[in-house]
Amino acid sequence: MAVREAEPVASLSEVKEAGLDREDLLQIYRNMVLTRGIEERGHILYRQGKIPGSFYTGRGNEASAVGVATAMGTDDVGTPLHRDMGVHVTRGVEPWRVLAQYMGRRDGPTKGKDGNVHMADARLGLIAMVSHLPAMLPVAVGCALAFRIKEEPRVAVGWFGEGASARGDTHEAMTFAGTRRLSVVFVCDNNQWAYSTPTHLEYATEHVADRAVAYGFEGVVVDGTDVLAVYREAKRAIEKARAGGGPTLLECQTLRMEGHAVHDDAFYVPKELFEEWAKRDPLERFRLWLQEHANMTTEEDEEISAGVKKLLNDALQRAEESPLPDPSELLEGVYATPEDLDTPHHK
Amino acid sequence: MAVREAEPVASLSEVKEAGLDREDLLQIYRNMVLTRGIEERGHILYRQGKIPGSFYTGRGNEASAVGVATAMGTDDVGTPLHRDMGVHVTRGVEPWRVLAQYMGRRDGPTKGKDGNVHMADARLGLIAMVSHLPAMLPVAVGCALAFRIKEEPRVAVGWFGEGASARGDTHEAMTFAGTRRLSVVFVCDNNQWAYSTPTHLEYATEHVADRAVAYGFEGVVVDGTDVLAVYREAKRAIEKARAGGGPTLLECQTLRMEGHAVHDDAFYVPKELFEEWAKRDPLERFRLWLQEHANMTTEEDEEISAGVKKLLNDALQRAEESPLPDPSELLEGVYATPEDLDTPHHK
Amino acid sequence: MAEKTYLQAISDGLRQEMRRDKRVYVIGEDVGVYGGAFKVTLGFQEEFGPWRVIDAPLAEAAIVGSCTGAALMGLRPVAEMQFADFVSCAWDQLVTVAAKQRWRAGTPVPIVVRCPSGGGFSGGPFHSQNPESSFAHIPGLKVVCPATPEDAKGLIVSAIEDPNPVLYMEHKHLYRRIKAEVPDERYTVPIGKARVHREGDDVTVVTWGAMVYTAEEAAKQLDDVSVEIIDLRSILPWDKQAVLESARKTSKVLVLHEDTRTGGFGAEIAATIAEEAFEDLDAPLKRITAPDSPVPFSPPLEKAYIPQVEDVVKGLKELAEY
Amino acid sequence: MAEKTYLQAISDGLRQEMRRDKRVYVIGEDVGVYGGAFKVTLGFQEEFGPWRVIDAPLAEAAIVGSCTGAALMGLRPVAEMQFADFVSCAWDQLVTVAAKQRWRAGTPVPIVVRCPSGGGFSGGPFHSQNPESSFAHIPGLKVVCPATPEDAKGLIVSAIEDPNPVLYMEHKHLYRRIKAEVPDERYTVPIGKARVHREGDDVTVVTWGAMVYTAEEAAKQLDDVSVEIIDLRSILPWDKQAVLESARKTSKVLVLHEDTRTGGFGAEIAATIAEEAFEDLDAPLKRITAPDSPVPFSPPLEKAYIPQVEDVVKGLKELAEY
Ligand SMILES: Cc1ncc(C[n+]2csc(CCOP(=O)(O)OP(=O)(O)O)c2C)c(N)n1
Ligand SMILES: Cc1ncc(C[n+]2csc(CCOP(=O)(O)OP(=O)(O)O)c2C)c(N)n1
Ligand SMILES: [Mg+2]
Ligand SMILES: [Mg+2]
Repeated sequence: MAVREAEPVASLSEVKEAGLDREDLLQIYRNMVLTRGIEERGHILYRQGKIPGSFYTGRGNEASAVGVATAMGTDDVGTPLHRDMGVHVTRGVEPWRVLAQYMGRRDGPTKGKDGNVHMADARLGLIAMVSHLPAMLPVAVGCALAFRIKEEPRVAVGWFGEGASARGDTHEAMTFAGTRRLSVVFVCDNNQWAYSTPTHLEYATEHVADRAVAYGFEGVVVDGTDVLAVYREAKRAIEKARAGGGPTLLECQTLRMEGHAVHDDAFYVPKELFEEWAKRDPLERFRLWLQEHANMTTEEDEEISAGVKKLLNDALQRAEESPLPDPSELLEGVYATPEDLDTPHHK
Repeated sequence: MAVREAEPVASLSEVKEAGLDREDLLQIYRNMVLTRGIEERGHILYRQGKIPGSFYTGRGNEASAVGVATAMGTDDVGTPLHRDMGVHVTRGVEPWRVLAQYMGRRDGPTKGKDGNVHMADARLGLIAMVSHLPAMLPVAVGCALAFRIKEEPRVAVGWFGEGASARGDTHEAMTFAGTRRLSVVFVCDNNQWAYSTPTHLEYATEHVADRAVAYGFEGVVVDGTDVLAVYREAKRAIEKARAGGGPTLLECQTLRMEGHAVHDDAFYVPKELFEEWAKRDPLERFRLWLQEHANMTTEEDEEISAGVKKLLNDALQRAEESPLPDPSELLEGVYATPEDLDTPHHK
Repeated sequence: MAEKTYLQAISDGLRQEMRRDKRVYVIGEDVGVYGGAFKVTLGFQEEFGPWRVIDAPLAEAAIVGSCTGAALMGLRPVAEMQFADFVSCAWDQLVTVAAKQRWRAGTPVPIVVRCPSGGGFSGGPFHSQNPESSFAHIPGLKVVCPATPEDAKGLIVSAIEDPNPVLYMEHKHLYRRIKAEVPDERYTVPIGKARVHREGDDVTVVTWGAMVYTAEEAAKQLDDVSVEIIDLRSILPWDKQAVLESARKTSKVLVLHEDTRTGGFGAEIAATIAEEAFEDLDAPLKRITAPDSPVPFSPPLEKAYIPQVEDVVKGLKELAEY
Repeated sequence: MAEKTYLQAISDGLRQEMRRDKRVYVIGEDVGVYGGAFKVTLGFQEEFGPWRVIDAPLAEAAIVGSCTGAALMGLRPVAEMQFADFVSCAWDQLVTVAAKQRWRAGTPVPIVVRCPSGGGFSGGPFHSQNPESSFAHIPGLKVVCPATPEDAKGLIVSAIEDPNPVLYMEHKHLYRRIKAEVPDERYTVPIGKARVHREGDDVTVVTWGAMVYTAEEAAKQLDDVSVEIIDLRSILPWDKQAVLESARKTSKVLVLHEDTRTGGFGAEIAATIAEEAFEDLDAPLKRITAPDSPVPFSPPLEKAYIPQVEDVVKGLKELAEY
């Protein structure tokens, strides 16, 4: 089973086949705009000294993150990473809570205990990442195992970077998922760099997806700047998994359009590479596509941008109103209590 | 690059091409007989209550272990495992020291600190295994890295079981070796069971060697009961590595002919499988081959057996004369001293 | 009520919970057809099927990490490490993911990791370790170490019920050697509560696991010293109250454990007593532990490694005479 | 002699050793072109080439495990963990393979694992940890924790020279904040020897790493209490002698560390004093440490987590007045 290199999406009819109507398309676009907007606000907040510690974004990965998340079903779950704000946005995170998280405020999903996008709203089917990459992959596989045990038609999506593909957890997760044909989709955010390390020092194949054969499932490579192609491939993989067809390794090819984090000017990335990929900016691409294939008007576009802007202005205000946590909250929740299990899914 | 399934060795001329003369062949045979002999003595000692703890052997794996070790150069190094007594034997371990090790005596290579085949003579280019599988693979890769740094034309051989192929260390070791094209050969002792676990629960490909493509190198599958085929393939892989051609994953197919360890009657292995593989006993196969292709006489055969028997009788006596360690030795060597580094290769 | 070995008690407790609660499943290497390396889950796969008694690949990070995921999805996984020693391969999943998830993200991770631990049968450096102290330093984890069949059953039930990741250290040397009456019905033993194994007035021994019996033997050999033995049962959290009370009563405390000395959990106990019951002490704290080396294979070395009854007798006498 | 930051001192020591000894090489994520996440190896790859300054894949077990292999082949590897926290992914390679190889098999494993550790800049739970206590419980390993630029250089040299696996904990919060005169020539600082950071008579503070400065600040604020500060520098082995001597002199000891309390290495120190200097103590042992939780991100929480000067002042006063 060789890897399949996915074709770009060409026409609206193809999109309709994939189950998206025009409203969905505009929603996808809005989610991408919002994703970038949140991270741009983060940048400003960081420069204003309002974000402690470091700050990471996923610029260039918006299509990939939003595309996959759009393909997920409501009851599906996922373990998105530090480039995947688009997943949180698509699943419905409240932007003000993200900004509060960035700033270490009490109303961030981790209540100031963790920072950056180390957060998730469990009610949206998301699990908060740890820094250690890709430690969440075995966790995603465990979700799929639970679905198998409970015989639920649900799918887990586990994200990892091409750098993290080198770590043992990637292998153990894929081995277990492959032998048991669990309903998990492994999404590789291949943004060509792991901090300053280029791909050929992380893996010796052409694609990360070439490794899928080693685990007995299919590998697919898709242009991660083409949100509809990502959506289509993610949908196929997710529905295949749901139907009992086992895992897929879906590799989304992008370029990390900024440094590893705010402090990093990415001097080691060739300028030309940035220039080349800037032409494939996922938002621009999709905007043009919508204009061309779905008759998105300038008014619609502006309305979306304005809506996002207002949402973020309000979000920022609300986030800044959120207090810093009180020192007394430090020791809250180190241990769970039986009441913590008093949720529908723990019954 | 698909896996290559190695052909059996047919003729003496083919063997000569591979660089073995008749004397070498008889030496290989003797090493296999000695390997089995040591482990059979171990069994007896165990039943006599002279071996504390548990006891593991590699019955069925003699050809694989001896074949690979014979292909190694004097300056090459390796990290053999619990089925690979043949490697120690071929590299020249003194049998009485192995029996002393089994019995926890002071003259075992670990001086009673560790048991079973958790031992190695560093002067023979071998590194003592730990129980944790396959933790020695990254270590073997590190040896090859050292050879690269020092620009020495040496090769490291790292063994692992098909069960241990599921663990992260396998992946990290192969990833690193593949990206840097290090001179390491990964030998998979695929004996079809990991304790009671069958192969399809450990990996989802047909062969373990199918995974080599995922690391950018070649995978080869060989009949592990055919010592000459193992030798030929190991030699190719080792010389390829030495010549700068990078790693190979060599999978030796055998059946673990006993339980996981003495306490295990292997009830979970189908009787027919044992019967089928008993017909391919590596010693018997090679004995017949030698009779047919190399005119080994009954006298020669008997002389080898008698020589091994005498060697083992003497070894046993010497091992039993070795004292148990003194409690005062417990804390010796927890930390190395500068003098420990006073060896030729640490200069 | 029936007499059960320590091993049967674990097995019974686990089976009962699996019958009672469909969310409970076990996963580990060879736990299915083989029934586990020590046969704790013998017959489980026949009864509960292959998706509740899961033969895992040889991959401890996948085993423990998948438990975390399944727990987040509402199940109650019980992982078996084939030997406690191999939990080192799941260290990161336990300390990085499982331990911190509730505190950071609000989502509890109710998993149990069973760790057959301890030495005494020439298992050597990789089949004899007592890794409890390493984990007892990690906030967010719980660590229990039952010594009796009754506690073995009650604590496996409590561990499963507990909404946190619990390391359940089952001492291999007690498996078939220790037998006692065990209630048939379901019951729990509270995590974090010590048990007075033997009452006494002159010296307190604080210990857990197989060392409870070593302490008992030693106490029996001393006619003129009245020894109180506290079996901690849990070391994270541990029952500070019970220990301090006993320390205040006897004024002399010996901390005994099978793990190595430096940085072993005994240090925490001794330090706490020296902080909180300082004025009540009539003698220096004393620790008897394994020395700072790996666990040796050969019997004379192993005997020198694991604290013996004589060592404890000597320590108790020294304290009594101080 | 020139004024150097703590970070420069590490960098200088490492560079000097690499110039002196061709067997020394460094390996880690982004140590080459990028010069390491903290720029400790900036310019190294230009000087020593890509096979002595190796950009590793994101694979800590491969990094540390390969160091063990290379060390066995006669090299002197220095691995960099990008943050100390990620050493959890190499835990098994360190405790199972590297730590036990000399004792079991007679073959020394001279490797150094550099671990940028510690908090104080909102790194959150995975970029701020102090994992030294976990490793200090493992026989066969050594653990050093320099506090000054001079020791940072001397200890990196000693760590490389040492024939054992050494974890070198470099505190990130000292990197650029702490400057001092550092000798230009090569020198070593003995592993296992403490340093008296400040002499005093009334209370002893035993500490290491960034907490040395917290203790110093606190001592300065107390005119009427004469505080002796022992900077351990190494915690495995640790300088029991120096600590016991100081304890005997002052009779009152405060143990201070940035790692969490329960099972932290402070327990070992306090327990040892309670065992061996019991009769010399005029007050209970006291520990000031981080509380038992992960390291928080948000500034007010992190401030509550990391021991502050005020906390130490209060502790010292309590001891002085006892
Ligand atoms: C186990 C582990 N080691 C090191 C790091 C430090 N680190 C953070 S991100 C990063 C690069 C990750 O690369 P990749 O997986 O490609 O993800 P990307 O950041 O490019 O999206 C590294 C080395 C980490 N997070 N986890
Ligand atoms: C990390 C780890 N987990 C569990 C074990 C326990 N164990 C010892 S041998 C074995 C099976 C190994 O199977 P395989 O790798 O196929 O080697 P074989 O014994 O069949 O040669 C297991 C699970 C171990 N040694 N290491
Ligand atoms: Mg990347
Ligand atoms: Mg096997």
